[in-house]
Amino acid sequence: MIRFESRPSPSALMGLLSPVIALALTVAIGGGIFYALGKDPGRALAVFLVDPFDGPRALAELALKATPLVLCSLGLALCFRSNIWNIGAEGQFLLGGITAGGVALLATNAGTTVSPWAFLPVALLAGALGGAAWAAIVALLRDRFHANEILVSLMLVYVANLFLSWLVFGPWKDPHGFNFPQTVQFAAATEIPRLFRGMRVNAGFPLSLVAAVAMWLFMFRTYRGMQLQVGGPAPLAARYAGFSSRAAIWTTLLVSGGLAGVAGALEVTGPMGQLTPHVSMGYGFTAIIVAFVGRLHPLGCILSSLLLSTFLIGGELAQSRVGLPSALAGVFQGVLLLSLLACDALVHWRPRLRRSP
Amino acid sequence: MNGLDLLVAATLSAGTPLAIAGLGLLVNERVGVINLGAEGLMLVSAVSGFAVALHTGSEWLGFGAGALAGAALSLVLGWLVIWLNTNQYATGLAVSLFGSGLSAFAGIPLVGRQLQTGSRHGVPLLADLPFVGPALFRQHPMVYLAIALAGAMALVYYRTRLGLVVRAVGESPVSAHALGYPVRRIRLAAVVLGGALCGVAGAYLSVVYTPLWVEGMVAGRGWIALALTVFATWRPARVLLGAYLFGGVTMLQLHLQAGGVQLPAQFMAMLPYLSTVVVLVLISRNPLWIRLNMPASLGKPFVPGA
Amino acid sequence: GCSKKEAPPAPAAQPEAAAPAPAKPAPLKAGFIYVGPVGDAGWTFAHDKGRREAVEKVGADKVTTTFVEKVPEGPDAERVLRDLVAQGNKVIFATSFGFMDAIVKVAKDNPDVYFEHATGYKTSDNLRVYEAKFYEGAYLAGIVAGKMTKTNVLGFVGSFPIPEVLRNINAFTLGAQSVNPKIKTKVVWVSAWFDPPKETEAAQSLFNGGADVLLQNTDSSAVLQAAERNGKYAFGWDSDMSAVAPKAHLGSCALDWSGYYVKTFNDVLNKTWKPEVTKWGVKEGTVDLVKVAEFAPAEAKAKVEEARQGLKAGTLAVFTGPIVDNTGKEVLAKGVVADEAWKGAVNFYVKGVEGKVPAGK
Amino acid sequence: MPGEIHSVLGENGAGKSTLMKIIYGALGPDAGEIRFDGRPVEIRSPHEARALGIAMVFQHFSLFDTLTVGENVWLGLDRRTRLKDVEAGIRRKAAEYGIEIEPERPVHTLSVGERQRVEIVRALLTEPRLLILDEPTSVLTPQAVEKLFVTLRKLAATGCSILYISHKLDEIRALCHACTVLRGGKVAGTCDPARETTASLSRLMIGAEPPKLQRKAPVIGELALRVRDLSLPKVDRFGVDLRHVSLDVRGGEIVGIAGVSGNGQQELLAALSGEDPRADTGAVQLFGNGIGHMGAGHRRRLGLHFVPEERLGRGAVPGLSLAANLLLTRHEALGKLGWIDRGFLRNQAAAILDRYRVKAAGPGAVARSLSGGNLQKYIVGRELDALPKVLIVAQPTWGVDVGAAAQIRGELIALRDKGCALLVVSEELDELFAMTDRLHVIARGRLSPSIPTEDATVELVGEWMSGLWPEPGQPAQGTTGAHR
Ligand SMILES: Nc1ncnc2c1ncn2[C@@H]1O[C@H](COP(=O)(O)OP(=O)(O)OP(=O)(O)O)[C@@H](O)[C@H]1O
Ligand SMILES: Nc1ncnc2c1ncn2[C@@H]1O[C@H](COP(=O)(O)OP(=O)(O)OP(=O)(O)O)[C@@H](O)[C@H]1O
Ligand SMILES: [Mg+2]
Ligand SMILES: [Mg+2]
Repeated sequence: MIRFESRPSPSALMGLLSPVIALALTVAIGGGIFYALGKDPGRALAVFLVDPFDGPRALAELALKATPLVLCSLGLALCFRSNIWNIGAEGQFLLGGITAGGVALLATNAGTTVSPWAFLPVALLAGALGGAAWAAIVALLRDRFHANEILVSLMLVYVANLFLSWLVFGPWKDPHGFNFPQTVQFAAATEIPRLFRGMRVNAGFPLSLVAAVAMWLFMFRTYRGMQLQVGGPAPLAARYAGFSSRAAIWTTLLVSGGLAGVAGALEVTGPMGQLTPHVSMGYGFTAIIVAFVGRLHPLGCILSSLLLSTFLIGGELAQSRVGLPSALAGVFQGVLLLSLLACDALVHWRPRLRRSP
Repeated sequence: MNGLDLLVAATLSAGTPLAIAGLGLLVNERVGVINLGAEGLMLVSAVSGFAVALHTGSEWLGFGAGALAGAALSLVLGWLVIWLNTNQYATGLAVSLFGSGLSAFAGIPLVGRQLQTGSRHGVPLLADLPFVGPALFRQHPMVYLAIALAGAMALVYYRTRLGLVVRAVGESPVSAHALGYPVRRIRLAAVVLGGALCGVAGAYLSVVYTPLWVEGMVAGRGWIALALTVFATWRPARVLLGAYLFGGVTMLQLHLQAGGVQLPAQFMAMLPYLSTVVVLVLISRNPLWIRLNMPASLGKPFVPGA
Repeated sequence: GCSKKEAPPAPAAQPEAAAPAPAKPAPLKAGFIYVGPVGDAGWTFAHDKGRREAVEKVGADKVTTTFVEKVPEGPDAERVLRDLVAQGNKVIFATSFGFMDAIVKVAKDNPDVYFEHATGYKTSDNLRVYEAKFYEGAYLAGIVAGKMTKTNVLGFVGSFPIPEVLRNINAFTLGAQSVNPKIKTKVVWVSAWFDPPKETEAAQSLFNGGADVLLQNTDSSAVLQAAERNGKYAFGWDSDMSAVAPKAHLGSCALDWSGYYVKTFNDVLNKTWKPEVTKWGVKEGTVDLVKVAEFAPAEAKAKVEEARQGLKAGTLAVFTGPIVDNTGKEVLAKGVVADEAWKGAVNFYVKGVEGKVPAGK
Repeated sequence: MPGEIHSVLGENGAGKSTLMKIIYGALGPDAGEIRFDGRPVEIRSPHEARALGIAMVFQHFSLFDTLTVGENVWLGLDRRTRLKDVEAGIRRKAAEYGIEIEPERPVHTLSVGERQRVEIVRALLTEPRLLILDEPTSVLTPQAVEKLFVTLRKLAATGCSILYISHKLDEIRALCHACTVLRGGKVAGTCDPARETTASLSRLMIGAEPPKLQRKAPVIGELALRVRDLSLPKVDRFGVDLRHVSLDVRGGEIVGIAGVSGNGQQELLAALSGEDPRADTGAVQLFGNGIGHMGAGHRRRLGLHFVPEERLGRGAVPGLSLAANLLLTRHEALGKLGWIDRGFLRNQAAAILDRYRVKAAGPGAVARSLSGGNLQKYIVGRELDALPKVLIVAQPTWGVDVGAAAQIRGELIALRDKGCALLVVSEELDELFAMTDRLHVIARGRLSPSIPTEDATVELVGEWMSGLWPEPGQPAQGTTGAHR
């Protein structure tokens, strides 16, 4: 039987190798499943893992899909490192979308003709404020009343969803939209500038990369970032050092709420161009997996966002190209994530064969 | 309000799946394992329970199948987080994704199939009492079992040595290990047991409550159950109360709508979530109390000898 | 019997099928995007059934189809649509309202592909919309309900208060009132298209409130199940749900899209496709009340048949004046038949429906 | 040997605790065998150890904070008893050995010393044939140590063998029959402690005698830290209310606070360090400025540093590197906007490791990887290196080997001679007598007046520890009464 022994220090080699092993494992399991279902395993796997990278347009779509994941997961990584269990990034994302959408709506109704580059900061600021405000409720209740942030942030996701629904079914409804639940199309001036002609990827993607680098610097190169990460694992040490736990609650929640809000703003004023009841595809929840698969490291978050986007897109392609039901795509994604997590254990543990006594 | 008895009855039955799942998750969290896979777990159990109930015609076998499915999936989760020390949050979410996909796939032939719905239930004699009869005593036996379960768990946790050991493992696995308790085996057992309870809840949804199988039918109840354990500060009786509060407000807002109260439907639908937060705020005033009830090792890996 | 044991068919997965027939032209490739899972037993299920039957009717040698299920109504839809175009589909169906803006954008960029959008309202040279007159089914259901109710209170489980759903509520009530003037209707909104446990709870609250026959605008059979358990009545929606609840099932307002899909395939194959707005109902066989319960009184069945024939012949229109809303205001003058604009703007309950439309005004 | 009290000696990190854990089955050996009663045994778990009659009191407590004392003890017993019987048993044992303990109290409300008692009683209740005690006395009062020794001797007389680990060589000489010295995980020698002197023992252990403390007469400077009539209600239900505490510390002197743990030391230290900023502004003054309301970081910027008794988790973050742990209290490596100069930080940490002879893999080693004594040296070094104007130290040598203890004391005195004001809170009277210039005693949240250390005797301080000191105005008995 195989026994796992603790490594004296985390293995750098395994840190790089474990995703590869996980991929191999998934390919083996996934290929088996596809074969059992009578699909060509080679083709099916290629659709999942290769087709999403096939061509500039595919890459642009990948980047577009990864953008909100990168932004949400960055904030979550900071929260989780500080022991603040914000699992409501989804709600903060929605609120960012709502506020940015509201501003875009105002601009549209006012007949704005400014350049999209001029509107971009306005949209981002609105989104950041919206997301941060939603997270501030969590921070306030946690700080003033010690209400558990897991529960509050989760419940606020449902509330945000219903609030959005109310807006688009009610006061913000397009008056000429035959009563359907959506706002008017925003003016062209409010659209996030695109990077390349004919492709949807927009300024949000480079922005999210910049945010990741900034977060990395903040976490590991600044005193403030270091302070936040002490309160989680060692609250007494934080008190001893004089780091305020209240400041940590507020900072992490506002930062992660703001980032999720920016992601929402980019989505609404980017590829959507209007508000509908369907602003998020669950980015806020997916970002939790992204953050952990990225080992709570900002640069890891970029890689894992791209990875998760690959699966999500691959899942759709697998339906239309090889006729795989979407349910199986979910199974496949689950298997890949689980093996990825399991193989990460190799970073800290060394497998060794043991003779049974 | 007229129909109060019926509202109470509806609350009890709406709260029951939440209560059972919440109690299961409480069993997990008491030993320090947080199971974010609850939603997927419940879906897999719902589909297995429905399939078995469909083929055997016995809802109890359906519950059994649900429990087995829940236990099996949580065994995977438990092995990963307890032996390989994978991150609990990420692993749970991955299990949830896997479970949703698996249940949807396995359930394809079950869509639109129909269960032989059992006769109406009731406690003999008591069911015929005025008001309390319809309010309390005409429920599916599982409703009463859920209440009994909460009582039994409270007894075990706070009155027996077994409960003490389990609480100790959740409180400080390192100390428990130093005293010679097989920490990982206890954790795994609790994870599997909790998963089985979530499984029963899932099966209850598809076999008794709704009763049908459609993809994604748990519709977020796994998440609500997770929130309930926090709400309940990890105490069984409070899980029950939280489940009834949530179910009750849900039913109340629907009853109010049926009674013609005029508020945007979305605001009515927010009520269960908002009221849960409000009650949480009210009971969270004393941080010490929460700290004392929260299993200190929750979400943290334990490595023996490290 | 809605169950389907075979794995979801996907003829597109066999491109080689086209190769060995050099004489015949390659079959038309058609793509579908669905908002829900094909296993939802409701909306998406009905579309998928229509797709399969249409392929059968037109012939698998003439048309092959591909579908993508559970496509979120948002930016993802655009990517999926473009991918379907890239794979050579010549006609693409998007079966939910929320795909509207994605399909408008993709249609603009791909003038050589035909696009079909269900329940939308934007058209262009290569984009057209199709819709079903659901409310005609609701009206027929109302007739049965009006005859079956003992409490004279009907219930409706609504998803969201949009005109389509409001029309259904009103048509259901009008249908019932046509045979039973004392009818009142209670409405409960669940703020979801698909949440079986919550639909169950909503149904329960309506029963508790005195209703004994329910109709719903949500996508699962949960309401029927709740009726079965409570010993009350309800209808199936979107597809034939008679098997789900034999004792409670009064009939199903079933949608049959196959007719429309056959028409489109033929339009494209015969090059007669032109942009238009299609709203089919009982007359065209897209909407019907099917499987009316055996135990329903003969009188009710006769009334339903009479109304059905009227709808088919065009002598009956559901929304014909005088129509009075539940505040007593006349919203459609006597003798006037509602036009599409009127129907698109429905934002009230007719007399007999309790409460107020929960719009956010 | 049955009835033998055998001591295991060794400097910090020699492997004493590790060896004991192997004997108790809490860790598995890589090689070698254990013989018990002459038979080779394989002890795979503490359950098996207890079945053999082995009990252990851990150096790092294995207690459950939210459970009561009774429940904690119950968990350590294998016999099927009821909680009520266990609680009765605790009372009986406690009375028998003179240990104060309340079975109903939750452990999180106990002081460190009280927790140690729980561990001891838990071990005693198993009626062991071999009792392992890993540094049990480091947090006990002299009187309690005496009582414990009586207990242990009584226990030994009944035939129970005892393995006793301590860094207090006097204790070992007074108590133990035999002694094994470990160095670097290997047995470096055995001896009969009764025939050795403290000096010869320490030579065996670290290869040298600890240097004698060099003390010059103090050069008293200006008033640095002043506490005026500080009263604070307790936070925890089982905490202690501070009542009318007054205290002055001047530059160039070391003031000690003696007392049995759990008499308000933790509360006083928290109020002085700023971890508990509830005090009135004027109740705590630094060079004449009220600081009672300030947080710890603020006070530190004004020159007040603090070494807490818990190293891991309070004085240092277990998972962070030694270099990063500097940032808890030191800001020299910070640039504009809080930018961290990592190279500077590493050098700074390396310098401290070097200067205070801390055994560690380097500045990048995580705090958790250091043995307790070495971490203590690092933390003390970190604070000394900051050249504070006022330094408050709690239990400076708790669990530190003789060599290191001497080094730390020497450094503290050197700091005093540079003009720093020092306040040392310790439960070890010897240490206080050796280091301080003046002494206070704390008892039940009240602080005695101070006396010059040279006038203090063990008897007097012992008497004051029970709260019986002359109130100001009354003539102080037995002393010159000179308190500033
Ligand atoms: N560090 C590790 N990582 C992963 N697996 C391990 C590790 N250590 C041991 N195992 C596996 O776990 C199994 C049980 O280990 P061990 O013998 O420590 O169990 P135990 O004594 O029951 O411990 P516990 O008290 O924690 O339950 C072993 O068979 C081994 O394969
Ligand atoms: N056999 C061994 N193999 C490897 N490392 C060991 C071994 N024994 C001890 N160590 C290491 O030596 C260090 C000190 O161990 P231990 O806690 O037993 O010291 P100690 O003698 O009790 O010191 P202190 O007096 O500070 O308590 C630890 O870091 C431990 O990991
Ligand atoms: Mg030790
Ligand atoms: Mg030690």
